[in-house]
Amino acid sequence: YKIGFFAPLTGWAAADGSSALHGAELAIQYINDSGGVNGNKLKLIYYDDAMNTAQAVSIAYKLVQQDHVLIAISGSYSSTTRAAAGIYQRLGVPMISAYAVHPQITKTGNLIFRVGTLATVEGRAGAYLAVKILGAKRIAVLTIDNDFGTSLTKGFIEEAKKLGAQIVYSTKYPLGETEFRTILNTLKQSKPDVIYATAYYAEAAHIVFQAKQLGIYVPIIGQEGYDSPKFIQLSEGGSSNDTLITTDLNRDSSKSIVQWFLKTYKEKYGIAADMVSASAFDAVQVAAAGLKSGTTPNKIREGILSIKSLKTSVTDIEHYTKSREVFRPITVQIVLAGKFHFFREITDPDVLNPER
Amino acid sequence: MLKVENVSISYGKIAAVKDVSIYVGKNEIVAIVGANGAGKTTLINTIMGFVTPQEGKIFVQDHEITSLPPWKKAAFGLAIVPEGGRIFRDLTVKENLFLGAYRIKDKSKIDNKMNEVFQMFPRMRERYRQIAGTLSGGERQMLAIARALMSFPQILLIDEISMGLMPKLVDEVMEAIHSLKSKDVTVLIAEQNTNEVLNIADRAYVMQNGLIVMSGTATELKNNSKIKESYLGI
Amino acid sequence: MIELQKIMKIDRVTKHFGGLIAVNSVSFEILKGELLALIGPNGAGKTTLFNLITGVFKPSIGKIFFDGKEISGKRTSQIARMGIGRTFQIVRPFGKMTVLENVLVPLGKSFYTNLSVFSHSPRENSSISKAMELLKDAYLDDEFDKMASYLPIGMQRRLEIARALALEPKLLLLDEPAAGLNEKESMQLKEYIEKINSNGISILLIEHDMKFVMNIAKRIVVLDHGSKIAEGVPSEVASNPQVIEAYLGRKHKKGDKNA
Amino acid sequence: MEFWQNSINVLVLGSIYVLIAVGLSMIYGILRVLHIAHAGIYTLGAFLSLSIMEVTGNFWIALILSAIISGFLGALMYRYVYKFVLKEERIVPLIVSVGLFITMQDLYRIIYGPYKYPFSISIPIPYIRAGNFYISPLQMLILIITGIILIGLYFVLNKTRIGVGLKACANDSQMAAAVGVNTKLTIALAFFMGSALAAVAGTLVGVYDNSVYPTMGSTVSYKAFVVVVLGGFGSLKGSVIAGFLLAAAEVFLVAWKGFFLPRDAIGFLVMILFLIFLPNGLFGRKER
Amino acid sequence: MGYLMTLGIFASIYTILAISLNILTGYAGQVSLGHAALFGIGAYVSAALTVNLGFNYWTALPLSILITALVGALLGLPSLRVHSDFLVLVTIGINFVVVALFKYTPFFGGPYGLLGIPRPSLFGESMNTFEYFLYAVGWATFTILFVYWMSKKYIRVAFEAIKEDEEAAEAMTISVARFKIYAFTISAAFAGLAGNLWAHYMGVIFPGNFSFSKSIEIMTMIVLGGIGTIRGAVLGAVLLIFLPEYLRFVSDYRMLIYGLIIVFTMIFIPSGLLGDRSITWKWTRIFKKGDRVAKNNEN
Ligand SMILES: Nc1ncnc2c1ncn2[C@@H]1O[C@H](COP(=O)(O)OP(=O)(O)OP(=O)(O)O)[C@@H](O)[C@H]1O
Ligand SMILES: Nc1ncnc2c1ncn2[C@@H]1O[C@H](COP(=O)(O)OP(=O)(O)OP(=O)(O)O)[C@@H](O)[C@H]1O
Ligand SMILES: [Mg+2]
Ligand SMILES: [Mg+2]
Repeated sequence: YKIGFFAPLTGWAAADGSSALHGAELAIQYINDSGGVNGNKLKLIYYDDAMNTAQAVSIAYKLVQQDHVLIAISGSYSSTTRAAAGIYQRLGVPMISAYAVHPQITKTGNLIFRVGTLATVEGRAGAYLAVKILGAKRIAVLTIDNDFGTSLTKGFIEEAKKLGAQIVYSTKYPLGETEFRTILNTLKQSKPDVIYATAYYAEAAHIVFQAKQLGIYVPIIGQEGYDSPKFIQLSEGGSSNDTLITTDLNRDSSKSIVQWFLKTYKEKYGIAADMVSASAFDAVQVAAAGLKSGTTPNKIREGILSIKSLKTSVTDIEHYTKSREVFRPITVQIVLAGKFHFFREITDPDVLNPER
Repeated sequence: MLKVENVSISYGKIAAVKDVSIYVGKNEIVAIVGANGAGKTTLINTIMGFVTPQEGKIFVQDHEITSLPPWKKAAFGLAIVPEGGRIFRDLTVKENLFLGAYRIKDKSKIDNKMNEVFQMFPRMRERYRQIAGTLSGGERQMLAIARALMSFPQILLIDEISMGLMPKLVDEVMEAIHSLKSKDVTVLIAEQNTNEVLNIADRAYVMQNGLIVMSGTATELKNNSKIKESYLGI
Repeated sequence: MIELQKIMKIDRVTKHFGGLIAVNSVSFEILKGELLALIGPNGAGKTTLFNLITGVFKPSIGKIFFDGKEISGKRTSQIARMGIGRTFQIVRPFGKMTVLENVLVPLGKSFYTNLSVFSHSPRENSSISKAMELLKDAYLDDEFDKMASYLPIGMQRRLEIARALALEPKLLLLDEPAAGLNEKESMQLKEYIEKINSNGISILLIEHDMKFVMNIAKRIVVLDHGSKIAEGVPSEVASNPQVIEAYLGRKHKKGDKNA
Repeated sequence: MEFWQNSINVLVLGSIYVLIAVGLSMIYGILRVLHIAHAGIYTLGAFLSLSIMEVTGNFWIALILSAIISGFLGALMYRYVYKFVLKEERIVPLIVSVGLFITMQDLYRIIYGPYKYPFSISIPIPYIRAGNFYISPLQMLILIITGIILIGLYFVLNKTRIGVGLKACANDSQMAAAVGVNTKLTIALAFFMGSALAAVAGTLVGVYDNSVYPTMGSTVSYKAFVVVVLGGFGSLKGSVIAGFLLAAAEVFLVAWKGFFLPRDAIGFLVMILFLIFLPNGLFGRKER
Repeated sequence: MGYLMTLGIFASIYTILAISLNILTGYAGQVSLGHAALFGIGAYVSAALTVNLGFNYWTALPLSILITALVGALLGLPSLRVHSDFLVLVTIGINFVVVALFKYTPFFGGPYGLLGIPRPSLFGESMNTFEYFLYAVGWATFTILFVYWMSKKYIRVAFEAIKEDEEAAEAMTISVARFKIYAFTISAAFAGLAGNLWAHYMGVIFPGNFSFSKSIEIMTMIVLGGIGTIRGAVLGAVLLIFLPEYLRFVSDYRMLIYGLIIVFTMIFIPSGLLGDRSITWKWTRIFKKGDRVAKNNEN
């Protein structure tokens, strides 16, 4: 069975693209080693989209019409994923987005699925953590100015206000920013109880380090964007300690697949696995679950929709909702002594419901 | 002092200078005259090293310098007053003059020379700090000459010096060039203003279509009416 | 009473560059059909005056009238369209165009102000033959398909004049057209300019070649340090002690005999 | 307090801009090439320092060695690439430069992988803190190194003949050669110095941000041009002032809550407005 | 088939873009590294009109071209004061500011971009990929013909004149300001058309689609193909669309080789593959005689 895959393997987004590719490759290996899907081995066909929507679209045609893949997986960001999704839907091939967060992706059509948690859901979980668990009253919010940050912040602010907290400071900053001292300086004046900062690991490392440098010691809440060992490596002098993040990957999980994944990944690629690679791994697992019930688009689709507590996934996948989003508990991890550790699990179904 | 042997230069398919041989003796002033496009500038530029000849050789006192880069030629005492008052436009008059003396290390020598040059062109002292690109046409010519003199040249290559200079200055400059003889400077001067230049030159070559068609002492050329008629258009 | 018609009137025009007064309250007039020469030492302000007339610079003080209308403050292209053609002291033909194309540029004069630039082609036969005619007058017809920047300087000068003439100007400003030409070529140029002038085009000419000027000019205006120091017929000017002192130099005392 | 803290940020950010831009300005001044690949050298400098540091364990050796190697590579880039296209239309060297930059960035990715490497050092500079105001050791390091380099550069350019030679080459390299300037060497030297400065900047940024990665030069490639252009054509003095001005505009407009554009766009907006009023930059002489 | 047609559509769109930049840079000499901004304005205007305001595609098409042209005229204003490399930087700046505006304006979808942009419909049915391919090729052909026709008229002469020497052009009655604005406006109109075609093919647009690197890509197309010529712009566009796709077989070295190809082409054929002075162009002309351009270059 051929599975198509695209991700940015060159250009500024190459780091995430490579992680995604590695995760997907590992899943293929895992599945084939344990006998494949209904006895059929899987084959991954991948192309580099260079974070260019035009290339993502032409790849979609290539994968479907020349390579005849049965299902495609996006290891790319939102813009490319969304642009390609339209083509897959049009050509009648199911597509799974590994970690792109744009809320519209799954709305493209009935063949488009997502593995990562919907950003607004994760934002709500963050608010739940801040207000219900940590008891914050005054919250400062930093938003990275793309769809990821914007969606998270939207979910967060709605939920936080609903739970009775006050947003005392809110600002946007551009992707790739390294200089937060000015923003943090201003933020400090507003005396927040916690900071909710949407970021990827590179920006996150700067934020936590520069905050400590400026003498800001309130808890910082992050999300899956932080979920990379690189975050801890890049934030100097242990400044990442005590950071809380809401994510899908529980490294302390007792599930055997999780430990196998973390160990094999490290062995094979010489670098620790991150959230992106875990998502891509799971996307392949979801695809395999779909293929189990058949190879026509409709059969695959039904297969995915009928998933119940997927055992072979690294993150917890309970089931798919009718809008083709995952329903799963969200784990809160905390950085302690330079390592991510389990802190709490959020299971409140109202917070987690993607259909809300 | 300066010897050019069988030099040919072409730009792509156009032959600008064809098999030209000339020599300039020590402390001599030699003129190259000829119509527009005869190849005078090309020849001068080749001697200075702006253009590399396809054929032929160039010597300074028995050293072959044919295809040395200009800065090495400058070390042999060559200096140029280029066509059209080509000065460093974005630099000040002062910077231009100091660049003329780029190879001179002795500060007092530079200062003395500077004074000498100012005597010749008082305007340059007045405009010491002006950006050279905003000088008037004639002022640029003055600066170009002054800059060349600043380098204490042994062989001075001059291209079309009278262009754009007022009559009074043409006379003065010609006199100044003449007086270089006594200061141990050898001069090769390309010029359209035949009358003026033949007054100060010792010898002259006549160029036409890239060839040397005639040569002789300045007096000979001045008095030979046939030559004047057919080549110099006087 | 017959009033001599003036094509241009320059009225107390002054131009400063920072602290430097390049042109200092200069006034003079050019008559219709006249060939007036403007001379003066290097840096006297002659080229600056051209730039003031053509609108490249704006006068700091003073006014310039052309054909009865004030032109100071107008854009260069407007002034050119009103009928003033010019050449540049340092030649600037359109170097990457051919000689012919250079002359075709001004022939589009009447199209450049409206949308007919989109409908008229420079390749129309009438334009080409007109251009070739102008080139012929300038003895450039043999070179029509050469790149302008490859021409020797004398030809570039004539090309600039031909290009300016294609505007059908009433007044032509020539900035040192004879510089860098040998005597044969200057004679040729002189004929060319005289022919232009005899067609009724007024000419204002800057030139340092005294033989050339004295031969061709009907009247001369002399500038020095930005101010007008003399004005008159050639012989008058050439014997003016101030002009000799500042400009001609003593040797040229005999020059006035030539004139 | 906030103002003073932000002022320190301006100085540090400005120092980095200045280091990159001064080198670029030198190269730009002399060849008038929009040398985008300068940012490739900047990244190279950071990677080299990182690698050398891994081997030797000494930051200073890494810094200096990486500057020298990058300098040589810059000079080679002139000798084997730019030299061939300088006579062409101005846009051609620019495209060549873009091609070089793409190639370099991808080469780093192939060699080092796409991930960010941490680059942390310990330096014996005390942490300066007074109440809420602080200067970190790294900030101090950047300020000191920039200071030393600028003073050194001022000396080289104003007290030696190299400076005059550079100016002359920038203006008319043929005439410069005619007055005796070894133009080949001078241009190579400009590339060497400019590239070495870029490498120093890359290293310092790598350390300051604690990350080195293949595309770290992307923003820099055009930011540096903003500084060079604001400063005026190839004017080093202009570049220095413009570097700090740009940093100030960015920092203070970001600090001002009402401003709605991101930092990069602010820099450009400032530049556009500035150029409309001063079309030749701060110390630019009109190009003719 | 869909794959090749998609590439064909992109090539057509980029042909239009490259030709439009060629008008501005190749003809009028105004080097712009912010062309993607105009491309983006065309795309965003058309997308916003159809998605947010419910306009029909056929109304949005002329409107998007018109509005882009007007914005182009406006963005041309700085070129009246700012020259050469300063202008290049201003155009880069404009690119950044325009992209930031898309990103920070909710009406344009902010970072989410605009989605659900409809394909144009023909006889009540929205175009399929093949029909859109023909549609895009049709527009590209129109652009080529229109600009070819324009290049034979006086407007081209005026552009060449201001490109070579603004002061001399003014002395020839050519108002530099007017023709610079013309160049920006015409160029922007075609860039707007390209943007429109792009938006309605992709169905989704994001601010990042129109970043500075896209401007560089367009510029690379015309310089690589041969600046100042229509054939060069077309070749450059087609080449740079197909090249990265055909380089996929080298997988990891794709961008490296792409970069090297650009560098070496420019070193060995600096006037572009089909530029007037390039060897490659002369080869193609070797059997044709009497061409004035070719003759000139031998001189
Ligand atoms: N860069 C060039 N490319 C092509 N041809 C050139 C170039 N420079 C000069 N030529 C040609 O070479 C020939 C000689 O030119 P050169 O400038 O040496 O003559 P000249 O005697 O100095 O003339 P002038 O009196 O105009 O200064 C001319 O036919 C000219 O057109
Ligand atoms: N932009 C400027 N800035 C400063 N000074 C200037 C500028 N333009 C011209 N000048 C000065 O103004 C004076 C007049 O210059 P102009 O070019 O008009 O002289 P000119 O009479 O044409 O001289 P020439 O015969 O040498 O060409 C000169 O001293 C010149 O240096
Ligand atoms: Mg000459
Ligand atoms: Mg003058």
